[in-house]
Amino acid sequence: MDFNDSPEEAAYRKKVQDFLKANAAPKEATTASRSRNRPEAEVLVDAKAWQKKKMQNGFAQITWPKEWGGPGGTPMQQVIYGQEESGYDVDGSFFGIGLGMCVPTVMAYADDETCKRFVGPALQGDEIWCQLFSEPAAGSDVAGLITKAVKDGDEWVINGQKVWTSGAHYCDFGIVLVRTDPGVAKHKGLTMFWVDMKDPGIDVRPLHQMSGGSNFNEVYFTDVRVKDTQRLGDVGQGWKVALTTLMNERLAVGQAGGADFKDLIELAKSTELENGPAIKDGAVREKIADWYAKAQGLKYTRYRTVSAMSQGETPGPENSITKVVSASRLQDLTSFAMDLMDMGGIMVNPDDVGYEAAFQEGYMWAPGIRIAGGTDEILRNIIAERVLGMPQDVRVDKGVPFNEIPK
Amino acid sequence: MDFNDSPEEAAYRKKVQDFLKANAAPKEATTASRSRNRPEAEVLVDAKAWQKKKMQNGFAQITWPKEWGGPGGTPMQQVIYGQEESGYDVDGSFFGIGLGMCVPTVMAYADDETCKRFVGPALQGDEIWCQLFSEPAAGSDVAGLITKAVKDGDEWVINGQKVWTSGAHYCDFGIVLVRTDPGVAKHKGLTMFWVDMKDPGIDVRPLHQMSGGSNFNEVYFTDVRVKDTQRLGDVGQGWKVALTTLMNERLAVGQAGGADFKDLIELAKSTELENGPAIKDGAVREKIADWYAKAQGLKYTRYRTVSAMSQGETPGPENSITKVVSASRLQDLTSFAMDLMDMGGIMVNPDDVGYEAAFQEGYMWAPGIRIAGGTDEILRNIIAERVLGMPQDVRVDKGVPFNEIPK
Amino acid sequence: MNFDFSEDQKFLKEQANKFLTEQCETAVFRAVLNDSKKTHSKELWKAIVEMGWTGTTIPEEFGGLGLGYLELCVIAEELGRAIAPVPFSSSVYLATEGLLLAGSQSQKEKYLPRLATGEIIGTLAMAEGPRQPLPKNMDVTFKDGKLSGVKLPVPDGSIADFALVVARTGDGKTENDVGLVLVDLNGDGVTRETVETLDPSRDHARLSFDNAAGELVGGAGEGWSLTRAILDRAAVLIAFEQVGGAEKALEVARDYTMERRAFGRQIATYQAIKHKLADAYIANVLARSNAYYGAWALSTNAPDLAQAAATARISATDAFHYASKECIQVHGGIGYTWEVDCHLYYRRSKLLALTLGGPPVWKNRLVSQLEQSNAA
Amino acid sequence: MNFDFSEDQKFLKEQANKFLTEQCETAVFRAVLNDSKKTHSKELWKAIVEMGWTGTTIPEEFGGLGLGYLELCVIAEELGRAIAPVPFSSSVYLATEGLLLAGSQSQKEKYLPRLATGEIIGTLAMAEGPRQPLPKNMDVTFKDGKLSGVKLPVPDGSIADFALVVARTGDGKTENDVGLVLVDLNGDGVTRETVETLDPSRDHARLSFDNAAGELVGGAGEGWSLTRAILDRAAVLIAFEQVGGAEKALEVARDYTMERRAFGRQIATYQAIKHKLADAYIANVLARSNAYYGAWALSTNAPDLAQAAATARISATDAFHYASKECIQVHGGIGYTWEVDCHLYYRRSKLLALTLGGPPVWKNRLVSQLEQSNAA
Repeated sequence: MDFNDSPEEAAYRKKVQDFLKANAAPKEATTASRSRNRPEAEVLVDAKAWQKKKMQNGFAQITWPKEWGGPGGTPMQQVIYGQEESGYDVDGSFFGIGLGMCVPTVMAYADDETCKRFVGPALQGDEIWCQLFSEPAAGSDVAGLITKAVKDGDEWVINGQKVWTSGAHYCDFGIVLVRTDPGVAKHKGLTMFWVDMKDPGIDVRPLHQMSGGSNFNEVYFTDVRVKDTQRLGDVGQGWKVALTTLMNERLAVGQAGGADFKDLIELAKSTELENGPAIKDGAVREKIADWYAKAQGLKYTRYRTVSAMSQGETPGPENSITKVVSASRLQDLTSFAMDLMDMGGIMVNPDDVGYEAAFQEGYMWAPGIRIAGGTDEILRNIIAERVLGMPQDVRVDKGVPFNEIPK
Repeated sequence: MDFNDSPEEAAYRKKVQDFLKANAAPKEATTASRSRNRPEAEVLVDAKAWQKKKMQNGFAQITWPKEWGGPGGTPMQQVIYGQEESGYDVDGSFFGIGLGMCVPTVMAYADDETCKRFVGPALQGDEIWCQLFSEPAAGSDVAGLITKAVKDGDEWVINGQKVWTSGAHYCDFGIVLVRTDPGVAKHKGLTMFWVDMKDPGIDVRPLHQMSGGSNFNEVYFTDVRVKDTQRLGDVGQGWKVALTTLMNERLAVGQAGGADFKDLIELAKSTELENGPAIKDGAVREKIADWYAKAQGLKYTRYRTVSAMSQGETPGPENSITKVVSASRLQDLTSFAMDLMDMGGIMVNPDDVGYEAAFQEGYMWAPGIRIAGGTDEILRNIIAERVLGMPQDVRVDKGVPFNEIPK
Repeated sequence: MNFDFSEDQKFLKEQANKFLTEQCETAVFRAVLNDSKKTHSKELWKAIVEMGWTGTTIPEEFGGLGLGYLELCVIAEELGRAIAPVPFSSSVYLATEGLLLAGSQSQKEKYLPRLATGEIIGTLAMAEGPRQPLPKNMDVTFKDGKLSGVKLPVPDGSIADFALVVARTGDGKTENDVGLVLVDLNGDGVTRETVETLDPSRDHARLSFDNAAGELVGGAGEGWSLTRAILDRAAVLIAFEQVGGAEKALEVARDYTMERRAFGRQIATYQAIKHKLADAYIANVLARSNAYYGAWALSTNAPDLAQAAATARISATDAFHYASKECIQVHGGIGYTWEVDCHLYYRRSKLLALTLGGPPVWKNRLVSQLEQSNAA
Repeated sequence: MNFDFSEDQKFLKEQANKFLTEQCETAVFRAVLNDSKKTHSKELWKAIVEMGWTGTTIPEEFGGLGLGYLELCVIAEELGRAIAPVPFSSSVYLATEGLLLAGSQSQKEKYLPRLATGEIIGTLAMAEGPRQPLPKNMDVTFKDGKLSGVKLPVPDGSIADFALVVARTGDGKTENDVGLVLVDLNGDGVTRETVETLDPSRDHARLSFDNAAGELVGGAGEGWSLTRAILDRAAVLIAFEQVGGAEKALEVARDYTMERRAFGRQIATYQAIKHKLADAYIANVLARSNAYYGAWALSTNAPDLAQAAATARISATDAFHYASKECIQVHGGIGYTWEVDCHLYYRRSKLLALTLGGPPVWKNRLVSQLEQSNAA
């Protein structure tokens, strides 16, 4: 067991540090909602420039092989880069879904020509991809989707509605999962395509979240025609293709960001209660200890995963725990921090409430994280079934033709 | 809304107080395991004497009509008696199941002669009844029981095993639910009988609990012959009869007894932590407040139920909350109290650990309460289905002949 | 003992429910929620005033209905269920109660009749930013009839006509150095600024006082105990609002799970969903029962009112918090959208949890009571 | 970075697992559990000694194996999984560690070789009844080479040959008035009495000292910091025992739910059961990861060992508590019987949660570390 960098790792870390120091600005110490008031379009320009710079310096998609334009690095190098970059005020979030999930799916199922066309521009940040799977009536049960594609000569005609599409409004391309045969069991009638998001039949509407913001979209498809060559995988094999995409998601789904125990410690140090400073209060101390232990547990679980990966193992569904733990903790921790602020905790403007209102923001954001990318409940099912090997719940829709399942 | 006794209630309370003062000794203030070291047989003699005295003075089964030997009182009088008696060192626990559940079932389904024979002796504490429903393979799913009765002329022959039978070793009679037809759906093949517990074919063996004690029994039936006249209800109607019994249980299932917030406050007052007395520690205070609020919530819920009953309403499944809340609270509260005692909290002898070891005892008792009389999970199902009106889970055994259900 | 509301009170509750179901539909609170310039629903407030609810506990001699607290409790429950966007709690539970408790005859004569008719709105100004407002850290000062300093956030501070302001009246930092000061918010030396909060359907403001004229309510050193007494009473009433909101959130959640299907069945058939809602139900029952005891203690001015109020508030805060957050969760993605009402309960639940001071304050207060009472 | 045990260490763990699966079957601990006169399994203890585990971290010069802490951690995990009824933790994690940390050369020479060979058993005597043993309330006193007072409960106190006793050496009540005293428990002035505890498979005793001869380990005022250092080290090792126990309890629970049927299906198909065990799994993973970091900190004597140890202990205590109590719950009635093993995990989990001091002590200690460290 060794916590320190090996000489190679240390050299790589130094290289990363030099790159970051020369090209980016460091972050502040505690959590903040830094880009709160900057327009997204402006942030996006910076992010694209940053992605290009990373690519040019060999720090984009570090584990991708050279043939695809990556530096062919190790998982450990990826981790080292991530550790170091997290201290800097740069934003790579625009590219995570495209490069982490969509483009690898394209790479796995499209022909060489298509790959050549798309991989490079995606890697250097010129083109961004989104993933169009969820629908209003198909959330936890994604395979229950109803957006359909009907064959018409060499083309397919897509009609329907997708939802919770991150970044659809700034994305150039997307991969879309549709139903091509409603007469067979639900997993068997699906097919995957890539689409040009600029198609006039695609209507992207921002989804107004309960938090007030709009990080996601509804995407309406009206007679959108795609060529059969845009198909990824065989007709009826869409679920298998989607699983490839989602397997990549597993690694991408991380920690709920936002206010953490460090922020709570800061708050507790500066908050006076009836009997003295909050940091000396037993209830506050107990909660800090519990949340700290959870945060550390997740951190070292990631380290264990990385160690396993660097020994050639593939991370499994056990990584589902990260979101389950961190989303609820964010909700509980922010709620408790607001309780400490007493009545003033209801205020949401950083000028009034201090701490950049990170607690209030986290409190409104946490319910979404408990749902996005697999609800608490679905993730617990996954842990029970795929990690602990427990049997599935009774599945009344198993083998039933999709159009005969009660809706 | 009126919290005080009406003049009639006050007069009744006075009567009860006078009776108790004259005939029983008051309890100590905090919870204790008073009969910890007294042999059960000895406690039973006192309890029978006390039951007789109550009966003679009109305080046994207060709401039973005069024709059955009760005083024909109101639910409110029953409550008043209970409130007052709870301050005295007397034990009515031996009769709860018999008089609360079994005898009412007999009264509902047996002929007049049988009732006449049994009701009086039960009421005055001479004969005690037990309930024989649960089996090793039929716990939450009681209707899945396999003890069978086969008709032989005017008699039935019972073979099988019951378990978790409270008091079977001192009981005189019992009501037993058995399978009389394994070829029909599981609820439809059951029949109820009353049995003489002294039958030589009935073998009662104490069940060794994880807490060390033996409050329950296993009861083995080997060729036990009962007359057809001992049948309660029609052949195949046993489940319906059992529901009558269990409906009465609903009212009987109460609060998990044992250590409560009062004991915790006492402990916290006398326990010194690093930064002062535990009662001044924020974590301790928060927990006392939470548990106090839960305890009061249950107490006033009971008052609301009693008020509704005295207005003629029948209490419903919402009373299931009492055990769900109080069993887990007992487990959590006792665990926390032991934490406050630090390493010494592992000791279980009152001489070493003080507080009559009520916390340690509660900690070992609580897991049983979370299971007995309906697990936490079953009770939550009941609340969801019968109170909130949510649909049943998928029932794969519905309508399937019992002998075709996979075991 | 009859631990239930009377038939008349139940009838009043039913009427209030019917009234609010009609008058406070989604569109009404969405209009306030979606327009940052709107402080409350003027139409609904007008209708409520016309119902006479603002004068529920004000004696008839001061133009009120002269009803009891049990009547006010059932109204509060329905207002909570409707998450009504009106200044009712500020004006009725806080300002009116403060004057009823400690106002001089002339103060009562001057304010109560107009509070009853809704001609004016009152409030209580206590907080001074994101921290517990304690005698030892209170900055707002009342000297020689003049009030100075900043109160933030003040509920309904943008629209209230007067406020009872908790202020330092003495030179020390103890409870005895605190007074309760009545200030005309439309007078000189008062600046108001609306502040953004978690629940935009309810108004809150920053009130800056610069030598604003004021008069004491109660004695100069009695402000702290008087404020605590007001808060105890308000806590019972807010507990009913919370119980109403929690039950509504549970109903909304339950109904949705019976509609929504996943994997070929109603999601209400899944145990994880059922148990979550069963837990919400359990919390709601405990909260309701504790609120009832609080109502009884309030209506009889029982010696253990403070203990009963804290207990009711702790239970009700728990219940509403849990029901509202899990209401979003069982909805899944759609529950996280602005258009679906789930977040309104989530927002209101946190507002009500903090508005009279947060859980740490009330739990601490409850245990202080328990330490003293042998009847624990 | 390689945040995992080495192949050798994994092999050692596998061997330990195989050994304990054979040597510590149910019958072995049931024999101790069911006989109040048995303090531990002598056969198992002998076998463990023969494996050399008692000398794992003792340098070769003192007759040990001279291995590292990582090796001891994997052994601890397997002992925890087997809930072994032996005095290993007292003799190895506490007594041996105390001497390694602060024993004089002659103390080391006298005791370590015999600890390594299992010829003698040592322990640490800290508690003085059901309360936190703090410098301010410690009664056992060491004056002029003589120890007096009562320690209760002392793990393996009925069988240990010597104890490191935390005692007051100065006249004040501060940490500097505490010393760590080595006492021969077979000598004069020592009375022992076995006490009943929650976990009868592990021995505990009341040790009464009446002018018993003793000698300091470390300096006269260093006892408190030395004890804390011993406890930090032991906390990491006990965390591994807890992780082992928690994972075993989860496996037992999982296996039973796959066997048991209710309403025509395996109870493992019910969401309430699945989610409960998923939660246990989550707690176990967090505990394991924190234990690993603790192991690293212990093996490198890292500056943040105290923080790492507290974190590991808090997580592991949580995990074992949850897994063991819910293991009973998913078993239903049968889980509440003496004959089924569930209660052994429940008992052991509470013993391990309290044995080095309860959660409040460790949480408080962790936050004190966090307050200081900027690296929080």
